[in-house]
Amino acid sequence: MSRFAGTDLACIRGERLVFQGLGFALDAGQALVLGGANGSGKSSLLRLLAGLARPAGGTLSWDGASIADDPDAHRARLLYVGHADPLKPALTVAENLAFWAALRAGRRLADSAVVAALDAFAIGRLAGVPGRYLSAGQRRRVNLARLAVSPVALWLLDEPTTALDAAAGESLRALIAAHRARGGMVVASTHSELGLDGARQLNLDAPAAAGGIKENHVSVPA
Amino acid sequence: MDRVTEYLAMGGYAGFIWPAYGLAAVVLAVLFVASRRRLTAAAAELAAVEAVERSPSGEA
Amino acid sequence: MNRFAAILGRDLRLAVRQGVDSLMVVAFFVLAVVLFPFGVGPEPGVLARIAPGVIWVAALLAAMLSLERLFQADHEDGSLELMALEPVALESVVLAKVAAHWLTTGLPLIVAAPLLAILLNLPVEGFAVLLLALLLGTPTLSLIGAVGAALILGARRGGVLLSLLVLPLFIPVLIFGAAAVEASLGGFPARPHLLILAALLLAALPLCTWAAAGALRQGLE
Amino acid sequence: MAPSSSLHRFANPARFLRLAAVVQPWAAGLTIAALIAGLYLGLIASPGDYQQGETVRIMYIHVPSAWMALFCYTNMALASAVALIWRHPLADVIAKATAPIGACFTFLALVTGSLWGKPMWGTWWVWDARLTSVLILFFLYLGYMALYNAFDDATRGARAAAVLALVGVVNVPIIKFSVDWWNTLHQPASVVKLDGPAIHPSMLWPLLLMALAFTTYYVWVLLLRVRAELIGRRVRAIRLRQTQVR
Repeated sequence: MSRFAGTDLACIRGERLVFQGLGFALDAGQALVLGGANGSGKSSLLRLLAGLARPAGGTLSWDGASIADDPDAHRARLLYVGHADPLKPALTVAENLAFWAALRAGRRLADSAVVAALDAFAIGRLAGVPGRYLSAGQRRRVNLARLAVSPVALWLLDEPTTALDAAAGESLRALIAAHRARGGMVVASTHSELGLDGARQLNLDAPAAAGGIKENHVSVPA
Repeated sequence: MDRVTEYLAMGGYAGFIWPAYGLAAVVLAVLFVASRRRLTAAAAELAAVEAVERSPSGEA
Repeated sequence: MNRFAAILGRDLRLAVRQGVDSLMVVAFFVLAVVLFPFGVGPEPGVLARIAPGVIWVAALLAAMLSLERLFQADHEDGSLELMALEPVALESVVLAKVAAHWLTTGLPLIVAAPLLAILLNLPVEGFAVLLLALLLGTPTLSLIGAVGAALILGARRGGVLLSLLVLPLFIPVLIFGAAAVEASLGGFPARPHLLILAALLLAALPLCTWAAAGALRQGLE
Repeated sequence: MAPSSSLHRFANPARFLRLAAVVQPWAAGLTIAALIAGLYLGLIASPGDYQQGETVRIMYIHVPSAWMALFCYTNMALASAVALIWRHPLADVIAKATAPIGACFTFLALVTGSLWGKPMWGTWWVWDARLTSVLILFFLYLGYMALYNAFDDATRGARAAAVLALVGVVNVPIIKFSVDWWNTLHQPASVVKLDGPAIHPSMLWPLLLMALAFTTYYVWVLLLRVRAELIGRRVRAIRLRQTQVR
């Protein structure tokens, strides 16, 4: 029985039927890569998986139980990285990350843990710098550093590699590999090749009406 | 004839009674006409859009 | 509780670092009140008569000015969406933001009110009740305002819309706030008015928090 | 594959449109009949009041309008609650269609009240609990309509306005009981009372007839506006489909 599965999912954004009849299943340690053209609903699906929006149809289940039964528990086990990098210009990088870590953990984390997470993306040296001086790539690294500071089961990444250079991309891949090794799961939408070995593919371009989008088990070469 | 004018005088309060009735008539009539016109406009637009939908090339 | 403190702490630190915002609110409050003697005439008797109402209306408008940005700033940079995904109830996010708003705008207004009472020649026996009424009234303004701010999230021309939504709901606070001060000036007991203000606050606390959280949840979908 | 049942969001409105087509002529006929009877009784066949004289005839417009103002807002709040909780697409169309009608009735209640107040109390307006709360109701209607149209995405506006409608519903009991709680200049309830109406039947009949006429008028215009809205949604859906990548 898969840990995280979606059956017959339908999504309506505004007044547009984005997709319907979508299904997927994920087990511990696995990764699912969402492909498809712009506007095909990748971000909408990720927002559904995060619980930000309710699916217009179908169910999302975690270990068999529908996530709608206990939304708080579902939120506690996932981290969502969207398009926007929420970084307050007036706060330093460390303060920004410490805030999100404290919100997630429910208590103030030691500064060392925060700096360690920043080091995972090689921006430990920027800890004391106010957010307004950071470049887009650096802001995205701070956002991704949240993945390193708060251990959770499910990562939902919406085009994580945008604005990242090669080195940062490599750090992200290493982090994802370690996460999956610990039994964590990742659902990511991307345009460029994310290079996750053994990742399953879900292409949202299949016409929505024709019987919906089933996950096709294509294993992406390592 | 004076019975009519005397009736219209409304015991001297004509200045308050008839404006009240008049305003009610205007407001309810305008609301009705606006709603009806909105419906006919929507129906016309639907017809136009469906015409475009059915035409083979998809353009009007 | 410490998640509430985390959000409140961050907002207060932001407010301190961008201190100018709450100063501007107080500046508007003072300016709005100072305009009245020019409009109504400097005659002390008239000013004393209208002082409670003028101070309350100016406080109300000042509080409302800073409400539009209550959720807007976090909405624009994605923080609000992330906070909604953290294991913290949206209601406590709203409460933390309302507390931060009150501390950065409501409190400064109360501190500035006596100065303005002097400017408007308000008799001194009205000062204590004015401060007490503002102390009870301004949190309610922040709470009701939070509902409005949550509703207009992402709307076109949010500021104007916020005033249309929120000012009518401010009227009860204004009525009993000004009435409390006038009662104390006229030698009548201000206690009943203050009790009603307290009741409004106790009612607004759960209702507005719940409504604002609901509005945020709809807005973030 | 037919969309699953929980996709009632796309519940086709045909069933409702058929119902509307049946009800509408009845609503129209009833409105006109009740209006003629009400106006005849109210303006011609009923006596003036021994105290107020002829001005009492304004009651036949003022009181039904005030009732409708509250009735429409309650409907709007109920429909908004259904729309928010069960996501029923028809509920928020009904709420949206009700708002302008309610606003018009509230406006009428305020103005005819003032026209009645001048000869009876000597002033056009007094800051009295009942009048102030009805004025707040009028602002709530305007706020609802402004909020509904303040978003580019129609469903976002619908939900925001629905929440406002629920927040504003606390004002309805205040209006209803304002005359009892505060010693207001406004007359306390005299039709719907425990010990039966305190109005002479010759005046009660025109009042009830006008109230009936206003209610059926509300149903009539509501159906017009709901049909227009549903057709508008279908137009938008077709346009969206045309722009969607094939």
